[in-house]
Amino acid sequence: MNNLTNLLTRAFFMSTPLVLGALGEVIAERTGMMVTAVEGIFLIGAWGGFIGAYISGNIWLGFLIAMFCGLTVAALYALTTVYMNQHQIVMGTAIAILVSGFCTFFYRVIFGIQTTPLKVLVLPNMEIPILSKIPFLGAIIFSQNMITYCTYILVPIVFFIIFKTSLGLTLRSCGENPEAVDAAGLNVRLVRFGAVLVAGSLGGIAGAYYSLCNVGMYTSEIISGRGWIAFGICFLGNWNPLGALIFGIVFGISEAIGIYVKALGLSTIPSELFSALPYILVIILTVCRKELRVPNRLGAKYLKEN
Amino acid sequence: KESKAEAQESVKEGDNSDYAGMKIVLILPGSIDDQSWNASNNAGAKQCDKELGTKIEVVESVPVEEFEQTFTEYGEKGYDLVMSAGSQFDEACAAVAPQYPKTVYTVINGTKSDSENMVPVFPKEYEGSYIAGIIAGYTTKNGNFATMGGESNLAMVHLLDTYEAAAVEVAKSRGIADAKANRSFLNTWTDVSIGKAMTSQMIDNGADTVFCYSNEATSGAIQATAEKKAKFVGFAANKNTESDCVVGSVDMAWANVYPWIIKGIKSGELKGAQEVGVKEGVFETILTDQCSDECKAAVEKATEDITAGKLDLKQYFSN
Amino acid sequence: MEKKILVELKHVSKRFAKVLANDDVSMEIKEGEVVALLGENGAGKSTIMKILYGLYHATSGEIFIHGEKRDISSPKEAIASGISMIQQHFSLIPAHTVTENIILGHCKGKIDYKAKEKEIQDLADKYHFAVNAGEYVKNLTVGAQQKVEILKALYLNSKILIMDEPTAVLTPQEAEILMQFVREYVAKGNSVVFITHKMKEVMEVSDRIIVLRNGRVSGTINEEEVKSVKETELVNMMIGHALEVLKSPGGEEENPKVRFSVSHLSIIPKDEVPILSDVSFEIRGGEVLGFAGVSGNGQQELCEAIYGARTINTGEIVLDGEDVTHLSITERIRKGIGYLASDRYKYGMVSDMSLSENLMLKASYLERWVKHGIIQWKKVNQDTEKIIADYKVKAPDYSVNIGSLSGGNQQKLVVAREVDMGRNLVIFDQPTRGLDLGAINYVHKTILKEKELGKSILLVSTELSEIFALSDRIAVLYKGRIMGIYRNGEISTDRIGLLMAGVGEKEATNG
Amino acid sequence: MDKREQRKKLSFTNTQSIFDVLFWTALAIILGLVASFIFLPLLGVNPFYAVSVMFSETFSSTFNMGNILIKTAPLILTGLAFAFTYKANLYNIGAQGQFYAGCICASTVSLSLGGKMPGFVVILFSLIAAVLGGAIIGLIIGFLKAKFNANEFLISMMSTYVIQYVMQLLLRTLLQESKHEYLKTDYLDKSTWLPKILPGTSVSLGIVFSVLTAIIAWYILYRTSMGYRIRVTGLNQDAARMSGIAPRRQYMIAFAISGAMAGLAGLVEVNGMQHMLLTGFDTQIGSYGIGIAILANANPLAVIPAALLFGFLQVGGTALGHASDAPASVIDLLQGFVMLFVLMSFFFRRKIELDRLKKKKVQEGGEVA
Ligand SMILES: Nc1ncnc2c1ncn2[C@@H]1O[C@H](COP(=O)(O)OP(=O)(O)OP(=O)(O)O)[C@@H](O)[C@H]1O
Ligand SMILES: Nc1ncnc2c1ncn2[C@@H]1O[C@H](COP(=O)(O)OP(=O)(O)OP(=O)(O)O)[C@@H](O)[C@H]1O
Ligand SMILES: [Mg+2]
Ligand SMILES: [Mg+2]
Repeated sequence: MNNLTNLLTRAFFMSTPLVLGALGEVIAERTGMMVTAVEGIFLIGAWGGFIGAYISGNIWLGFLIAMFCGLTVAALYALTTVYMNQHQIVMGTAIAILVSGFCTFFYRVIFGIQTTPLKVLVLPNMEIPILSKIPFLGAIIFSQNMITYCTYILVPIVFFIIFKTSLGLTLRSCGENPEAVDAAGLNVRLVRFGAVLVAGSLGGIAGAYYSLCNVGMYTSEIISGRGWIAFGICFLGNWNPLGALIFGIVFGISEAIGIYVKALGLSTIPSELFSALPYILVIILTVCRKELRVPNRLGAKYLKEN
Repeated sequence: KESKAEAQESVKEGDNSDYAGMKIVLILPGSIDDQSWNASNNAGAKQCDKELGTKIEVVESVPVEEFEQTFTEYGEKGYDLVMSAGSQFDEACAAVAPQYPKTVYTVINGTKSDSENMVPVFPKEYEGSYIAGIIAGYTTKNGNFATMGGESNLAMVHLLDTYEAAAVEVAKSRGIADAKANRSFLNTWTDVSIGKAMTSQMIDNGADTVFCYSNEATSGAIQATAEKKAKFVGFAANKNTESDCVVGSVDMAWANVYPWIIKGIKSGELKGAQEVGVKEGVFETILTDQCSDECKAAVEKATEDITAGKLDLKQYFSN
Repeated sequence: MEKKILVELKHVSKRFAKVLANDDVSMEIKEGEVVALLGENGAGKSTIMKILYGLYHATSGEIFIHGEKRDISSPKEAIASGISMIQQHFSLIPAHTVTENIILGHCKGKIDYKAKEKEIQDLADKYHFAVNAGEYVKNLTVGAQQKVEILKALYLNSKILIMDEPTAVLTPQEAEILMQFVREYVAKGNSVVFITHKMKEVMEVSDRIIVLRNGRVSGTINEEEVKSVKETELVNMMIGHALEVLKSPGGEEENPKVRFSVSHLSIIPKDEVPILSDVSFEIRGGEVLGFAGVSGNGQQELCEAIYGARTINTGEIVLDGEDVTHLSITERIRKGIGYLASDRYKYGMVSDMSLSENLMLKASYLERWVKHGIIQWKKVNQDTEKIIADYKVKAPDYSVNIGSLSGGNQQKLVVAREVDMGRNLVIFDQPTRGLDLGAINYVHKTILKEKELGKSILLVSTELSEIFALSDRIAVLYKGRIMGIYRNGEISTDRIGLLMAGVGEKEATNG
Repeated sequence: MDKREQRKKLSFTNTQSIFDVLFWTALAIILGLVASFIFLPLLGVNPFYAVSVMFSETFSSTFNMGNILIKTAPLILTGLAFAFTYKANLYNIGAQGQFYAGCICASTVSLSLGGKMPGFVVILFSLIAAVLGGAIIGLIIGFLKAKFNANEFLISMMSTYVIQYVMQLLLRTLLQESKHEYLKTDYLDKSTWLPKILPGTSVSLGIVFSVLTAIIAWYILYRTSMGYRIRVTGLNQDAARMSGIAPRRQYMIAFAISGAMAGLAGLVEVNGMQHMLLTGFDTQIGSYGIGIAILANANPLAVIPAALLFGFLQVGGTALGHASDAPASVIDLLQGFVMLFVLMSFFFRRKIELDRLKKKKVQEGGEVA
């Protein structure tokens, strides 16, 4: 029982940045923009978050800077894809390479060569008064950190915005038929640009989660593919914030189980299998989930000649 | 310690200009700020520069696919000594070295010496880890050890073997009859998150003393150990300052060995495959106050025994 | 009484990278009138209206609304000035509901869907539009979708409604309803700009006619003259010369050889009403069988079934004595069946490929231009050049992208290809939809020429005039059934109209 | 204006546009270099020195210039892998995984047959194995796309990670070197190494394979009916279906060919350069392939110079790292900036082209299209 609680606590803990990243991705993809720069955004978030927190000594300032960094990279991505009509997938690749070079380079510029790791104190967990006393669930869900709680709160908010407000209607319409949005007198490019910026901000925070909530340090391999998992979760969650939450937790659990089995040190099952588990899961789930409703113009350029 | 003294002597003698004229390069597979293997080798090079007045060029983050090219490049440029740190350089070195007989190739952690000019230096990591195991044995309360390695290569397996053997033996001698070690591999050297998650899982599974040998990922392991209020034994670098949960570290003090290598090569005394270990001063044990006197004594004794060749550590190897 | 001028366009020019779409166009829209905008494909009708609606920016020129100079930089300003536009290709979102489509961009904050839905339902009911406000647009027929577009304008209380070829996709009945709406709407003091290629509609509904040619205003017919103007005059303004007169078919002696036959063909999707049931007919060599009917009664499915693009439940298809029922599309192409699909952009061409590459489209598995898997481009290019010359396609050469041609010229090339592929049978599905008079003329000539070559020709059209002009025999399709097959000349337009509406018993075929 | 005149004009615009491409690409590359070198003083490296070192070191010896070709060889192939599917409007961003699959197959065959048969026979078998290995992975992705309409972008992305772990597993078990020390294979038998073709360098036959493949890929796409069908499907799959071309089959073919080329890159690296298989090598080769394909506008022949450029950047960047205190990350910075600016240059080039067209029309006066 205790072991299970620990495992699930870890699962929820690890699912937070995935959900956060996927939420941003949902918002952007609803407008037709795949934020393929997600790896780069996560990475620069982790980088900026750490540097901000280390230098200022204030972890929240770190998150703010991470958000700003993610936003900047997203702005670069949106500028080139939305306003300069470059291809989304291609641009994402270019940005991933650029950001990885940038972060490593400037980490050294800022800190020089260190022989012991620079660290910050990670964001402490915070038990929510009453709720954390609920048996089982209390320990798993209500004894996490602030960012995790914010993520939980963000899910219904994003859901509400997307499905119940005029802004959401505009967002969704941009992904379905941008010409119609244009004809209705709205600025498609601005909407897309804004949505990508939001995705970038959330992605930046998600990245910072790894450096500021998880390990309290920055390394160039800190993201290693997790941004893509968030990207996949957005697909699997059917471009729905609730779906993103559910699949984010599914992946948190799968990662936790993978770790659990690996930690048992069984030599009979190859541990590589568990390392590959999240990726295999994405493949299987994408193939199996037939009812996916892709935004009609996801990934397509919107060329407007006037 | 001996070599240090010698070095200082030679500085006094003022023949360091000789060393300054040597063209030496150190090739590292990872980033020099990885806080582990690469960092400590870089420190070795810096030590030489300071001690001997050499000007060692350090080339970092050389990807696997460029090993051969890089060795060739410095052979072509007529370097006197091409050093590289990591057994993964062995094969590439063997392929290139015979073509440039005037250049000496040294692979730290390597074992292969096919030609005259190949002088691999192999640190007997399993000796150092045995000592680390003793520290762990005195640290544990419940006799449950967690051991982790970056990937499962033979040297890694051997050093974990001796570590576990020492730890369990000591724990049993302290009356913890069911002492046991649990081992797993991270499959990554660099991913801090995985290091952290694995460690906390292993502590959840009952371990109270943790050992992790990988690069950046080690920091994740220490982090988790601190959070879960367990204890950590550092290896390959001095981890004591990183967190209070580190009870002691067995540092690989390349700073002691590098000058020795360079001097040996300069004088032509160093030939063929070299093995260095506790005796040569590669390992420096740094204990914190958390270690009991009993522990300190045991560590000292083991160090002496190994130096004297009284302990057969190979008996513990699982294969 | 002089009507008040609402909108004035003065000396508007619009230059795209490759064309001058509008050249010094001046026109006005008055209160309570229907202005018909006429012109060939590419004359610049859509462009000038898109400028007024703010979708395009004029290169030069001025726009006055209520006598005030306005800078309309986006539809937002146009909408604020009471202008709405229904575009040639609807701007609806199929995945959203009618309500969502209508309120897009015109609501704030939290949306109370229930209230909005009711508001829109009331609006629809007021105009007697049979549209369910909560329905998804993708489930609506084209006619209903257009009503949604109109509802958008009504919802915004627009004073000026621009309709770009609104009837191109409608059935005759739907078109009639639309005309009715236009009259009522204008009667309330609103104005409509009506873009169309159809003379009949122009005559029927407009108060004033403006004709564009090559981006310039080539003629204006004022209110007083509208009643008296002749079609030929308009045609002259549009294309600069009179149309050739076609030699209509009929009265020739009949080729006795049946080359193509379909028997008992049915397509019945599971748990749904049949799309086609028990369709049987035959076509002789050198004969045109015209299929009349309101679109959506199974015409496209029939064509696709014959072409092999749709699986059938029962039936047999025989070409020149050979059963082709179970052959793949490729094999049918090999047997000499050509198919001009009604949606050219979707099924008939690849916009980003050159003319010769588009000519190749259906021949990639044939030996005609391909040897051992290698395409003989030289030969294809030569053949393309020949088609460009023969069909008078307006294109510099074979290497330009087909997408850069005007609609009519695209259609010429696609028709040429299908005629070429279809050695034995050619299926024409709506071959002239959206084309201007000149292009229509060309397509009609081609069909008659092919008929003379002894091919069997199946022609589907929603334009009865086209059916009458070209067919030897006429079949009427209603809800997937053949209501009867008649010789051209044996049946009146009225009678066909009734059959198309499903009135009349199924008669003995093969008259 | 008669037709001949029109054609002349057309060919004029062609030379104009070739000039444009070269000009803008060169400008983008220079900007990329400037943008990345401008930061070097922060680490105490003189950027002018850096530029001079980068060029002088790279072109100082045939050996170093040979290195460019060595880098270029596999990059051409992964570039082609992306370009080929791009033509079918598909996105194979899993070339990395297919490359590893090729590596695994090539090394397995070479290890098990090496020394037992004449070298060229083994190389031939390895080549077939590598190509098949990559092709099968590609085919699976294409199949999932065709059969389940799965998002090929996501799946190919994920497949890379999976294959990477499979490779690690194999290197730990079945393929591990006979000493069983490290996660790598034994050295391949010398007879199975691709022969060196340029004296004084390590350039192997691999570059020849790559260039040939580029030519073949171009030929397939533009000269054969198979390639034609792939292109049609990419541009308009409904029209393809209506023309008897089954889009799903084209997906699978395109992905299989794409995978095969990435697999071949595996052979070129393993038998041509590395002579063994080990973990964690060439981890970015797939991403670079995408950059190269884009630089080349997905034209298989243009992939060759684009890959050369990347090869140069890598060798030059490495030389820079060796000769100065510039860290290795400067290479990524370089490549990232160059890609970014090249992509931006596409936009400006097009914009200026359009403006020029407009201006020309205005000059021609009243003539209406
Ligand atoms: N967005 C655009 N970019 C470039 N050229 C365009 C664009 N839209 C229209 N054109 C060109 O402008 C000219 C006028 O086009 P427009 O659509 O206004 O014609 P139209 O009169 O509406 O024709 P149709 O009756 O076929 O709808 C055409 O030659 C067309 O090629
Ligand atoms: N956004 C655009 N960019 C470039 N060219 C365009 C654009 N939109 C339309 N065109 C060009 O405009 C021409 C005609 O456009 P339009 O949409 O008016 O079709 P059309 O020729 O009138 O045919 P149809 O009446 O069947 O729609 C074509 O040559 C097309 O390539
Ligand atoms: Mg048009
Ligand atoms: Mg139009």
